[in-house]
Amino acid sequence: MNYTHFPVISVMGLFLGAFLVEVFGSKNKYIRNTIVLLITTCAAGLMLYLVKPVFIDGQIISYWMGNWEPVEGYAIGIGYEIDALGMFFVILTVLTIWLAAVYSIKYMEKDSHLGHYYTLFLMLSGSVLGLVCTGDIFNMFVMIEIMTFAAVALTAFRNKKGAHLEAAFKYLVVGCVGSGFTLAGIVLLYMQCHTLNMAQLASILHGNLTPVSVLALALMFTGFGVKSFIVPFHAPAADAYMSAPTSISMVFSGIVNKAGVYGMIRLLFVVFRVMDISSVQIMVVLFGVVTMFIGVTMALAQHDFKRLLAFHSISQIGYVITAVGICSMKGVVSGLFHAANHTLFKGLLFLCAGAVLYSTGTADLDKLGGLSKKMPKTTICFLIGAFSISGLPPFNGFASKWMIYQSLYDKAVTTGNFFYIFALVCAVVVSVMTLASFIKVTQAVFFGQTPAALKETHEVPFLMRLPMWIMSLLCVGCGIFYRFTGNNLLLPAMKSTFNITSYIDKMMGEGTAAASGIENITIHAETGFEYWEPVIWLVLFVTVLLAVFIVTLIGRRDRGKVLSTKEEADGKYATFFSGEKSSHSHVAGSDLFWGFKRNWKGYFNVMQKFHSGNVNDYSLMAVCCCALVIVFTYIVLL
Amino acid sequence: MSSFFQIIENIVKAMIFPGLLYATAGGLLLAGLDRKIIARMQRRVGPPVLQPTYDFLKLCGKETIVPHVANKPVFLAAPFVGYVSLVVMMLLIPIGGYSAFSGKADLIVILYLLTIPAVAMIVGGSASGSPFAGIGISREMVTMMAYELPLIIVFLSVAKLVGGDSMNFSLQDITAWQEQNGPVIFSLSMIPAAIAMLLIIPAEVGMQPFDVAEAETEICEGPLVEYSGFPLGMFKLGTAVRIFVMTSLFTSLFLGGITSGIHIGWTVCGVYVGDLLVRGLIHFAICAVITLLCMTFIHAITARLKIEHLFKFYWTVVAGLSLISLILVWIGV
Amino acid sequence: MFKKMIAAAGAKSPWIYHINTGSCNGCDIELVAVLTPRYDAERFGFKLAGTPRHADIVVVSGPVTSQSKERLIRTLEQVPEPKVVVTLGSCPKSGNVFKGSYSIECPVDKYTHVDVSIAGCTPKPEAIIEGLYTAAQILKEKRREMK
Amino acid sequence: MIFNYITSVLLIVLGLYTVCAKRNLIKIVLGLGITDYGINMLIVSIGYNYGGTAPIYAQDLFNVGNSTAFVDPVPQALTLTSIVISACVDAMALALVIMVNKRYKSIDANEIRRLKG
Amino acid sequence: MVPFARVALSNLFKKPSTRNFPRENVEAKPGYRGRIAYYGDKCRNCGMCVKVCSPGAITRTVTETPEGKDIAFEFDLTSCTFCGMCQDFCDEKAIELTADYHMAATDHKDLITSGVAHIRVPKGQLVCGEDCVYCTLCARKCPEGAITVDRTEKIWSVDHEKCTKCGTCVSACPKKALSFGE
Repeated sequence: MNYTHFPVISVMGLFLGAFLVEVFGSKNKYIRNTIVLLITTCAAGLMLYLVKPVFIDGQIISYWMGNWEPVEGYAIGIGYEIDALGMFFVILTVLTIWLAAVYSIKYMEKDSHLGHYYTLFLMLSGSVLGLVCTGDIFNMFVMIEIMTFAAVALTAFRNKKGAHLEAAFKYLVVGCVGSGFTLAGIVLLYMQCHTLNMAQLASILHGNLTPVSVLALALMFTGFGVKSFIVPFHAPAADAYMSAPTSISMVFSGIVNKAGVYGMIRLLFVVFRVMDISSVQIMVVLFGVVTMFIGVTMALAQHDFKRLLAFHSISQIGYVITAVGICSMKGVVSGLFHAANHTLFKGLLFLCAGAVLYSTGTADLDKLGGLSKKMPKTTICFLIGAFSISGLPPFNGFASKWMIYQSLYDKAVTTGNFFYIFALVCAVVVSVMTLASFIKVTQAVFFGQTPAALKETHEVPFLMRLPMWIMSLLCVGCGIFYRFTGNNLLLPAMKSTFNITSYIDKMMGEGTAAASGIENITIHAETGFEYWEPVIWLVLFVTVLLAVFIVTLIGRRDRGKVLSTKEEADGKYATFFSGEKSSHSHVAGSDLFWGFKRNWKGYFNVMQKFHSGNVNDYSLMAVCCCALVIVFTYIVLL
Repeated sequence: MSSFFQIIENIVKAMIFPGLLYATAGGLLLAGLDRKIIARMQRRVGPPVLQPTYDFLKLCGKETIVPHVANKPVFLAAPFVGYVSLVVMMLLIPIGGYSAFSGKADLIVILYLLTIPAVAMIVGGSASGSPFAGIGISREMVTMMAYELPLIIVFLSVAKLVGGDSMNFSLQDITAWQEQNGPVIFSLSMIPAAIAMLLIIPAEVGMQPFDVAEAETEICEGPLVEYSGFPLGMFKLGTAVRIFVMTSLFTSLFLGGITSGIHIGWTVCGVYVGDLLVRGLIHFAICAVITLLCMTFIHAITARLKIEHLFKFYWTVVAGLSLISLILVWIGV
Repeated sequence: MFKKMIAAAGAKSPWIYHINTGSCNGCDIELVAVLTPRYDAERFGFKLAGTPRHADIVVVSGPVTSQSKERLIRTLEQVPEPKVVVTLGSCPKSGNVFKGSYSIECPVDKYTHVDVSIAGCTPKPEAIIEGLYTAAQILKEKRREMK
Repeated sequence: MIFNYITSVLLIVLGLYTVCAKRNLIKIVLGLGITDYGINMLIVSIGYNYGGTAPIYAQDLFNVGNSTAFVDPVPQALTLTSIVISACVDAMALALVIMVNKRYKSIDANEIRRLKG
Repeated sequence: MVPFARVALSNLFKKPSTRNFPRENVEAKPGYRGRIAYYGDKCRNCGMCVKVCSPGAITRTVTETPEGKDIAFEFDLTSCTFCGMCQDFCDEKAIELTADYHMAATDHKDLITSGVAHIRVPKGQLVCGEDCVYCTLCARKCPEGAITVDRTEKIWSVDHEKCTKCGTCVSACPKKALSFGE
């Protein structure tokens, strides 16, 4: 079975699907749903078929568009190339797309113009899949552009509210400024190396960094930074996540910012290979730490459910960037693992937000409350998501955050640089703040008292709960069997980020890598998973729980009875109001962490000014950051 | 056959020695001691040392009322999760030279395992749906945010000191290191870290000056306001075991190798019981009591802080102390 | 199996919840005085509880003013079952000097069965300890025949 | 050749200035357009070989023999795509500006600040 | 430097200042107004204590007996405010607030002090002798206000319906001029 064609088939299939849905699907609901589900399932099937050859056999799938093989060592055509790193992101993309498609069938039922919605959705998923599979820089740029357009159009999909349009406009402007930088970078690279194929670029650029290619590096780094919403460019992202329909904001936080991260990894590790210079590492880690911190502190001050989740995905991307920036073997493994975990638990949280929005109609933390009695299954999924994002041990968030800390303190010790200790401490504190903001959401939305308006909310239909269940099972599974995912998925991905000789030889024919002087680093199989045994901890937990349960069963007759009531009651079953009649007083989201906000008044005021909501400020920030990166890379690399 | 014995030994370890009974008994004793010493410091007789045990048994006998606003399954399950995770943590901390499940957890895992009981209480309180609990939860979270920063810095400094050039976070190696060159607290640069840790434990456990989350007077026991009967008993038991876990963690981190010289040869079915008894139990009991004295001393002479003062206190004074020792260790004093 | 132990423990750690239904605070400060080093009720396990849910002994002081009547009834309902009601001073039982006033609705017996009543317009701390101690014994009896 | 690069950099900088400084939304969209034109200018001027003709493969031209007969065709292909993309950007941005104007009754960037903080 | 630090540590080694109440019996200070003791024989049923008791804790029930009246006094300690007014106003010292403070009881009856005063009601009517100096003391002392005395015209008269023969005037007269004629 010749599987080299599969990547192109699935990407083009998605675009074809978009076209078909536009043509046939706008009238009839059933045709539209079947087309969407069929296309996304086929794309998923085709790409998952490739998992075995890429990960287990270690093959690299390369495919030349129109069979334009390279001529005397010069790549002419556009090449698709998927190595272990690319495949890792492909799995994330395909999984998120399929789940979003299943979710949005029921979630978007009440909206109109669903034909356009699904067209844009399939365009978005096709472009991200294309971006991750391609081996050609300009093709990656075109896919980024399609992704940005689809994302902007989807953000403005519900154009009744002005805020959505404003968010879409800001996202478009900052996005296009970013992709302008990327395009300029690509062009300068072309001027330098007269080729667009990443493998060949890597072999040419190895060792001889001229001022032009350093400028290209800086511009492209900023371009991909804009796409992955790290700090100076994160404000429009928060608005975009909030305004887009939730199934789309799940795709945003799942794969759109991951595409930016993938681009950055491909750029820094494979094409330019500048990551072994310590000051570049410090720059990337600095970006990561600042993104982490600002993302989480802003999330603590939010009143809207989806905006809070948006700021959290920004801060989790900060984690991934920090981990990848460390550029040690364990660092890249933990970074990729955290990217995967982030897609899982952030997708789950957005789905729960969508479920809450679907059944209650509002996402404002101050108007919600006590939904756990009306929507028990969503609450369970939400709790699993919240616990895994805040890094509680049995869940997957902890496994990757713990590996990030390990790599951070290894780096701190090997380089003897105190900055990494600061990054480690900052990472731990940000993790606690993440827990704090999710406790705030749990109390504000799910537990606490139900306001009168939400008395008759009921559970969301099964088709919306299915993706939630799948994701929560994956969250728990990745957490407990993280060695399995570690050895099978992450190690090959990490090997292919460091050893790119096979990547280059596959595309450009044997020996080109050796000719250009790129040699492999020996990757010893230490995975650093040895200290934490989740399975043993879980077995212990269950045995002790059983023991306690048995003891309570023995003493059952002597213990006091458990009394509870279903209907509204005053007196014995009412909450204690120091004697008063228990009226509705729900400690909503905004009143929590009063003490914390008072302490940090100075910081939060600066943050208010920093997120001014003005398009000019955002683009000014993007341009200044690009200038700073250019100056920094010139000082460092030349 | 050996795997059968292995299972038996594991069950004994989980249920008897460092597990359920040991942790619960030790916790209740330490909690009783704490109340007794505070009374003595106020020149009053104070309750019998077994008072927490009586409290727990009395609470078992009481009726459990689940308010109609509460989410019943979460409300009733939260105390068990908190208590059991603390007992499991007790298994992972090496006592003397002997650790029940050796090498299965290092400091960062312990740091995160400590959050589970706190989150269990928070989710339990939030599930009870009372406004007092809501405020109690936010205070508990701010306290957690406050003491997490100095706690990680203390762990880093201990790991750096023990690891020498490379950082070693494994509790096993820390105890081994202390076997050779004496307890960590004797090396000069670690004294600020020890003081910082002693200030962190009361906040972690919720003892007087820092129990802003469960302030009986202001917000009626914070998250525990709606609990009664057996679940409340489990929470109180959890707090008691937590005191024991934190003091034994402090002992294993800072007061390690005091009794390293003594070897008593009694062996019962292959386990060096003599060694275990001296180096493990007695050594830990003494150190736990000493640590408890310091905390009770702070408890007896201070009044409860407001939440923002607590946050400022931890992020300036305690974090500063631990930073000093980290820098000293980093320079290699 | 644990029945006797739990019942015995019931008497050893009675937690007090104090309801002030309009008293002149004479009895209130006296009740707190009981916990001071001089009298130290904590020797017997007495402890002031923050909420009625944690309480075993409910100490009522003050003539039940009409404002606090409804709150008294609701709080008494919220105390879990083996509970004992103790009246402190003469006000709860008879309204003391406020008898006949338009705004008090004592005695407390109208609303709940009073187990122990400690007389004295501000009873002496020792008397309060004695009263609470008998209340604790009653608690044990109640626990024993509960079920 | 140096003038091409200077003009393209100037165009880019001018475009970015309008995007960052001008408060009128339509001017911002125009600024985006100008940056794209600058970049297109950069792309085209890269592919220029001195003395080369249009890269159309005709039998008689080939046997002239000097290898630099053609101008580099690849940047021109890139420019085409880039022009298409910038056209799409402008179209969508203007559509959004019209919708924003309908909702906010103004196109001043300072008024359109509902999402902040 | 840290407040109470030294005090707390030194307290550890001092004997706790708690009075071990149940074992060592604690005596109330002299003059402590505790449980009320009522001596029926001294009481003359003048009714001053009932009038003076602000919470109205004292109740009397009168039962006629052949040679006079039996008055059963009930002091309801649960409504008494222990002000001691009844003790002060009782000329006969029939009421005494003892130093017994153990007043915690489960049933109400333990907190009620009761006693009976046997009053022999003299048969005859109140008569004023000659050596009356019209000092109007008896008029003022009489709880019922039955006696009217006019100093200027030197007239002394008594209203026999109001007179309850309590005997307060007899003991109050400095000249011992009043008596119950047979």
